[in-house]
Amino acid sequence: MARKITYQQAVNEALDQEMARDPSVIVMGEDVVGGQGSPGEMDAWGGVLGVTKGLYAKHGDRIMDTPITESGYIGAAVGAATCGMRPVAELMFIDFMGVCLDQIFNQAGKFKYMFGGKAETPVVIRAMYGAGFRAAAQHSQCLYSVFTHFPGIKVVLPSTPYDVKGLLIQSIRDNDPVMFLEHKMLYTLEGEVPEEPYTIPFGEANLVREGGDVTIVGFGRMVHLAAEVADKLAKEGISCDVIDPRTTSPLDEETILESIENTGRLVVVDESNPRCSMASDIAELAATKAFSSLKAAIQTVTAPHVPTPFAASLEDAYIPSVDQIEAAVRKVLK
Amino acid sequence: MARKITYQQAVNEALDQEMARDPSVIVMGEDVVGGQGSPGEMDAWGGVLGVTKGLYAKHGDRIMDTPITESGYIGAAVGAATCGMRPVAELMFIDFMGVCLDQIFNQAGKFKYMFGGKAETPVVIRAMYGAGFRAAAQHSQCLYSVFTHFPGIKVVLPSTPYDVKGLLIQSIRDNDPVMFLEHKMLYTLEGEVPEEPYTIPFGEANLVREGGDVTIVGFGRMVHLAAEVADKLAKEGISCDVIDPRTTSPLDEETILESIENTGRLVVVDESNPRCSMASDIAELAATKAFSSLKAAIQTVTAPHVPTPFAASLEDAYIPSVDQIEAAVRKVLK
Amino acid sequence: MSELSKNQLLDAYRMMRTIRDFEVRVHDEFAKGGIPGFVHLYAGEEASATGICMHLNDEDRIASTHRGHGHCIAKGVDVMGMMAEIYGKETGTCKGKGGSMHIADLDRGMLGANGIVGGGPPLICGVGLAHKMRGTDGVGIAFFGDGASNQGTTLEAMNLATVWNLPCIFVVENNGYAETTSSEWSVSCDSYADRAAGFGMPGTTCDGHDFFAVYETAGEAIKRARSGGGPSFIEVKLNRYYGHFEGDSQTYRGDNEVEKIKAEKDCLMLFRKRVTEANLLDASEMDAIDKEVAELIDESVKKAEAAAEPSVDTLLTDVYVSY
Amino acid sequence: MSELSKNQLLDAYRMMRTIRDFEVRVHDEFAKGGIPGFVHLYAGEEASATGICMHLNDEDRIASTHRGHGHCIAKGVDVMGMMAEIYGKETGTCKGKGGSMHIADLDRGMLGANGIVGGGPPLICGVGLAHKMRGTDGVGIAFFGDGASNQGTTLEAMNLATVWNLPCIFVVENNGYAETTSSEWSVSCDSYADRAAGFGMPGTTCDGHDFFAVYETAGEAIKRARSGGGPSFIEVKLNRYYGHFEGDSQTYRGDNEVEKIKAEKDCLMLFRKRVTEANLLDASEMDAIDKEVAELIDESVKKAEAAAEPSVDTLLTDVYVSY
Ligand SMILES: Cc1ncc(C[n+]2csc(CCOP(=O)(O)OP(=O)(O)O)c2C)c(N)n1
Ligand SMILES: Cc1ncc(C[n+]2csc(CCOP(=O)(O)OP(=O)(O)O)c2C)c(N)n1
Ligand SMILES: [Mg+2]
Ligand SMILES: [Mg+2]
Repeated sequence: MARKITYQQAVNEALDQEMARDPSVIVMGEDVVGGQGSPGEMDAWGGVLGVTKGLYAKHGDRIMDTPITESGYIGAAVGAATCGMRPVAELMFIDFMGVCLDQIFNQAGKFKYMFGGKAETPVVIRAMYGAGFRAAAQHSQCLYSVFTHFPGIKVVLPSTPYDVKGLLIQSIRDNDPVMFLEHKMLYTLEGEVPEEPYTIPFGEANLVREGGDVTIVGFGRMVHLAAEVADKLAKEGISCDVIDPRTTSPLDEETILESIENTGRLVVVDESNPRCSMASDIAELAATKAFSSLKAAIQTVTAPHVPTPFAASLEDAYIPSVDQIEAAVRKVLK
Repeated sequence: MARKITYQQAVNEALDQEMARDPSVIVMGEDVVGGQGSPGEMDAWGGVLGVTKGLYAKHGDRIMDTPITESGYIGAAVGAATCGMRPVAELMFIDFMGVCLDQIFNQAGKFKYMFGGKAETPVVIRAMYGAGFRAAAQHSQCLYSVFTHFPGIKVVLPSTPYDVKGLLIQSIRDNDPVMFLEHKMLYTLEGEVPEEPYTIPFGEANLVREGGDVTIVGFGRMVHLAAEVADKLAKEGISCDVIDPRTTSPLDEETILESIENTGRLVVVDESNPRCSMASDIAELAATKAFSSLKAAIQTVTAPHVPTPFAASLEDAYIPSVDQIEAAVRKVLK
Repeated sequence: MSELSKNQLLDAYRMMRTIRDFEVRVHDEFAKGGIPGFVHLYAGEEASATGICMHLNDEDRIASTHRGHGHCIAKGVDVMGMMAEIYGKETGTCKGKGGSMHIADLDRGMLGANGIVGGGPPLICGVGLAHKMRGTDGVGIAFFGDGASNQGTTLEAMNLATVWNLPCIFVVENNGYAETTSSEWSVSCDSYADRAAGFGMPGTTCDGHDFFAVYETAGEAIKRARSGGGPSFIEVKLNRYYGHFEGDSQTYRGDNEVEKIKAEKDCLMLFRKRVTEANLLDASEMDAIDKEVAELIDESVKKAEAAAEPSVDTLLTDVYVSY
Repeated sequence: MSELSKNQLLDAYRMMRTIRDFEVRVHDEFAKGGIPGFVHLYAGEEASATGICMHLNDEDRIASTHRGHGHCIAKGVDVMGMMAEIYGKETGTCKGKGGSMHIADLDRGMLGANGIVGGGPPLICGVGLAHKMRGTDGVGIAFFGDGASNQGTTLEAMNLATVWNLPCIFVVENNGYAETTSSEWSVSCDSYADRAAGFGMPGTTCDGHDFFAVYETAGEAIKRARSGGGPSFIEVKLNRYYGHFEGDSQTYRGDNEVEKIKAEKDCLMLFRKRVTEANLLDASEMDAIDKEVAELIDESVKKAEAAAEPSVDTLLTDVYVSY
C-alpha cells in the first residue's frame, strides 16, 4: 500500500470508480464539469477547485453541470434517488445550505419515516467546509453540527485521503441520505490509499493515537492538530488517545466511551462555533454515559461564537490551535 | 396584576403596543392579515391561528400579507431592518426555515460582523414550533438548537404569557436579529400579564421553582412539565430548582451554574431531537464549568433521534413526558 | 373526448367520484372530531388530478402538495390505506407515521403529499432526470397551487427542467387562493403563459371544472415530454369547495361563491352532462358507480376507526435504512 | 447624453477609470501573492455600475454581489478603505473582517457585496419597502449576475416587488458566464424581457459597454420607481476581462474572446470616443483624470500594505449590538 495520493484525488478516484461500477451513480453540481454552453473547453474546471476534473472525459453525461439553483438541483438529486438513481450532488460550499436546506432536512431526511418505511433516498451531498482559506464569513463555516441534529441524515467528516476514499464509496453505496463534508484545507494532504475500491463502515471511529492519560476527540481537520499535540506531549510522557469519529451521525459512542472510561479525562476539539455543537454533543455523551469515570472537568476547544473573520490575524485566532489544544490537555490533567 | 390573558393574546398585545409606540415597527407574513385581494373580508384570519387578528384594523398597512415567498419577504424584513425599520416577520412554522435560512443566518446574523460593526439589523422573526398538534414531521419541529448554533442571532423561547409579552417587546426594541419562537401548544395557556408595556432582558433565566436537591433546566413547553414534576416530588420531600432560561442565545449561564453548584445534580429537558441540541449544550456547560460540583451523571430528557410521527400514540411517545422527567430526577438522585 | 373508451370514461367518473366522496366524508368526520391534525381537502378540484393522472402509469411519478388526497387517489393509492393513514392508524399507507400531509406510495408513482409549499417541483426534476438517464419514456408531474407558484423552489425547478430538457410537467392548480390570499394579488404575472415563457417552456390554461379540457391539455404536454420535447406548464383553473384546511371559516370568500360554482361548474355534474348528452355513458351506469363508491368510502371509515393505533415500538423504526 | 453636464461626464469617466485601475491593480497584486482569499474582479463592466449609480444618492441603496468592487466605488465607498479591506487590514472599510466579498458602507447606501449568489435581491425589496413606508422617493437596486438570475431568491424577490409595488430595480449584469457556465445554457428564457414579463414588470436590455445606454435605460426605470410606478428589470450585456476569480485559467472562453472585446467595445474607450467626437470633453481632461486615479490607486495599495492587520482583540467584537 505504498501509493500516495491527495485528499482531493481520493474524492475523484472514489467517484470515478463508483461511476464505473454502477451506472446509477450520477454526479451533478455547479461547474463540476465546467464550460457548459461556453465556446471554449468542456471539463474546463472539474469543480471550483478541480476535484471532479477528468470525470467528464470518462463518464460523459453522467456528470452534469447545473445552473445556480441549489434547491433545484439538490431537490432533483433527492427526487432521482427515490427513483433508484444514486446521485452525488455537490453543494460547492456547505455555507450555501441556507438556499436549499429544505430539500435535505425536510425531504430527503424525512421520506423514509414519513412514508412508513416505504422510501429509500440514496443521495450523497458533497460539500466543502471549514476555515483557513481567508474566505470569510460566508465560505468558511463547519455546519456539520446542524446536520447532525437532523434525524434521517448521515454526516461524514473524513480527515485523511484513506478515509475519504473508503467513506465516499460507502456513502454512495449507502441507502440513506449522506452529507459528505470535505475540509477545504485538507485537499492537498497526501496519504496512502489503495487503488482498488474499499469501504469504511459508518459509525466506526478511528483511534488515531493510543495512550492512557487523556482522551482527545477531534473532527475533520482538527484530528491532525490533536495528533500533533499528542505526539508532542508523548515526549513528556503524557499519552493521549486521539479519536477521529469519522462520522458524526451515526456516532461511534462505544469507542469514545471506552476511551473515557480508561482515561477519565476528555478534551473535545471542534472547529465549529461552540453552541449546540459536536463539542457539546460529545461533552454530553461523556457527562451522561461516562460520568463516573470522569476525573476532571471536560475541556472543549472550539471556534468562538462569532462569524469567521477575513483578516489573517483574526482567522488564525478564530480557528482552534495546537496551543489551545495543548493547554486544554494540560488543564484536564491538573 | 390580576388580569389574565392567553399566550396568544400576549403576542398580539405586544405587537399592538409596539406598533402604536414606534412607527418603524411593521409586521409581515403569510395571511397575517388575511384576505388580500380576495372578495370577502380583510383581516379574515390574522395569521393561521389568529394570533395577529385585529392588528390590521388598528395599524392598517403597517401589517402586511405576503405571497408564499419566505426567502423573499424574510429577506425584505432583513433589508428593511438595515434601513432603520423594525420589522417583525412571521415564519408561520419554524419548520419552513429550510426555504429561507440563508437570509437569516448568512445575511441578518452576519452583517454586523462582516461589515466591521457598521450595520444594525433589528429584525424579529416570529415562528411557531413544537410537537403535540398531530401536525407530523414537517410542522412539529423545535429547531431552536440550530439557531442557537449560529452566531449573530438571538433566540427567545417564552414559556408563559407574561414572558411572551415582555420578551417580545424586548425583541422588537433589541437591535440584533431575534428568532422569537412560540410553542404552538401554549397558545391557549392563560397567565397574568400587566396591561402596560414592559420588557424582560435577554439572558436572564427564570427560576420557576426553588429547591436544593436537583437542578432541572427546561425549555419552552418543557418548563411546565418540569414544574409539574417538581411539584409532585416536593410532596415526597425532593426539592428541585426548575430553571427556564427564556433565551437560549444569550444564555444565562450564571443562574444555571449557581443552581448546579448548589444541587450537584442536573436534568435537562429539551423537546428537540437530541444530537447537538440545547440538552447537549447545557450538559456541556455543566460538565465544563461546574464539573466539580456534579454528584451524579447528568440526565437529559429529549425527543428521540427520529422525525415527529403523526399518529397520536406515536407522537405522545415522542414528546418528553412528565414520567420520563420524573424518572430522570430519581436517577440523578440515586 | 372521443378518444376515450367507454371503460376509460367509467374509470374517470369513478375516480372523480371516489375523490369527492372521500373528501366529503373526511370533512364530516373531521367536524365530528374523529380526525386529528391539519387536513386540506381537494373537493371541487377532482377533474384536475383525474384528467392528468389518466395519462400516467406506475412508472410515471407525481409530486403533490398539502392538498394531496385527490392526487393520491387519481394515481392509484389504495383508499383504505389512505383513510386509515388520515386517522393515524397502523393500517395506514404510511403506518400512521405520515398523516394527511405525507401520504406517499412510490410503487404507484406517488412521491408524496408535501407539508412544504414548493417542496415537490425540485423533486420532480429528479424524476424526469431519472427517466431521461435511463432512456425510458416516463414523465414526472409536479402539482402545486397558485400560492406555491411564487415559491423560489418552484421557479428554480422550472428553469432547471428547461435547461436539462426534462420530461416534466408543471401543473399549477389555480384555485384562486393560497389560504386566504387571492392569486389575483399574489401572482405577479398577467397570465401563467407569461411566466412559463419566462422559463422557456410552453404554457397553457385550461378549465379545471371540465375533465375533458384537462385531459386533452395534459395529453399534449405529456406526449411532448415522453418524446423528448421537454417540459411544459399547465394552469388548471378550478375551485376548492371547503376551507383552506378543516376549521377555516372562509370569511375571505365572496357571498355564495362556492354555492354558485357548485351549481354551475361542478366537475362531476359537467362530466355527467357531457357524457350523457353525447350518449357515451348511461346515467344508470354512473349511478351504480356512485353506489359502489359510497360503500367503499363507508367501509374505509369503518375500517380506519376500528384499526389500532401504531404500537409505540414503531416510534424508532423506519428512519434509516441502516445505521 | 446631452442631459449630462460636463462635470457629470467628468465624474462618470473618473468613476469608470477608478474602477478599472482598482481592479487591474488588485489583479496584479493578487498575482504577486499580496492578497488573500477569493477575489472577483469587475474590470470590463464599469459602465454598468457607473451608469446606474450616477442616478443615485446616499438614501438610495444598492445590493451587490461577490463581484462587488465596481458597485462599491460607483456608490461612493472610499477607495482607500476598500483596498485596505481587500488586504485584510484594520484600516479597511470593514476593519478587515469582511474582505473582498463583504465590503459594505451603509452610509453610502451600499448594502454589501455578498458571498451568496442571490443573497441581495430579497434585501433590496426591504430597502424599497422602507422607502415606500416612509413616503420618500428613494429606490433600491439589486445588482446580480446571469447565474444569479436563476436562483430562487432572485425570482421570489421579483415577484414580491411587483406584488408590493416596490421602488426596486433588478439589474442583471449578463457577462455571459456564471463561473465557467454560459448564460446561453443556464438561463432558460429566450430573452430577459420574457422573464420580467413573467413577474409583471417591464424589462429592457442595454449594451453594458456603452455608459450612455446604461445611464439612459436606468434613468427611466429609476424615475418610474421614484414616482410610485413600481419595479423594473434591466439586462445589462457586458463582459468581464479577468477570470471568474483570480487564479481562473479561463479555458472555457473562446479564442481571443477578451482581446476582441477590449479592442472593439471597451467601455472607457467608447466613452472617450463619444465625448471627444461630440466635443463634450477634451482628451487632456481625461488624461489628467487618468493620472490622478493612477496616483490614488497607487497610494491605496501603499497604504494598505503598510497598514496593520487587525488586532486579535477585535476577534470577538462587532457581532451583537448588545448581548
Ligand atoms: C414553505 C411553506 N410556507 C407556507 C406554508 C403554509 N401553507 C400551507 S398551504 C398554504 C397555501 C398554499 O396555497 P396554494 O399553493 O395556492 O395551494 P392550495 O392550498 O390553494 O391548494 C400555505 C401558505 C407551508 N406549508 N410551507
Ligand atoms: C448560493 C451560492 N451558490 C454558488 C456560489 C458560488 N459562486 C460564486 S459566484 C458564482 C457565479 C455567479 O455567476 P453570475 O451570477 O453570472 O455572476 P458573475 O460571477 O458572472 O458576475 C458561483 C456559482 C455562491 N457563492 N453562492
Ligand atoms: Mg391555491
Ligand atoms: Mg455572469
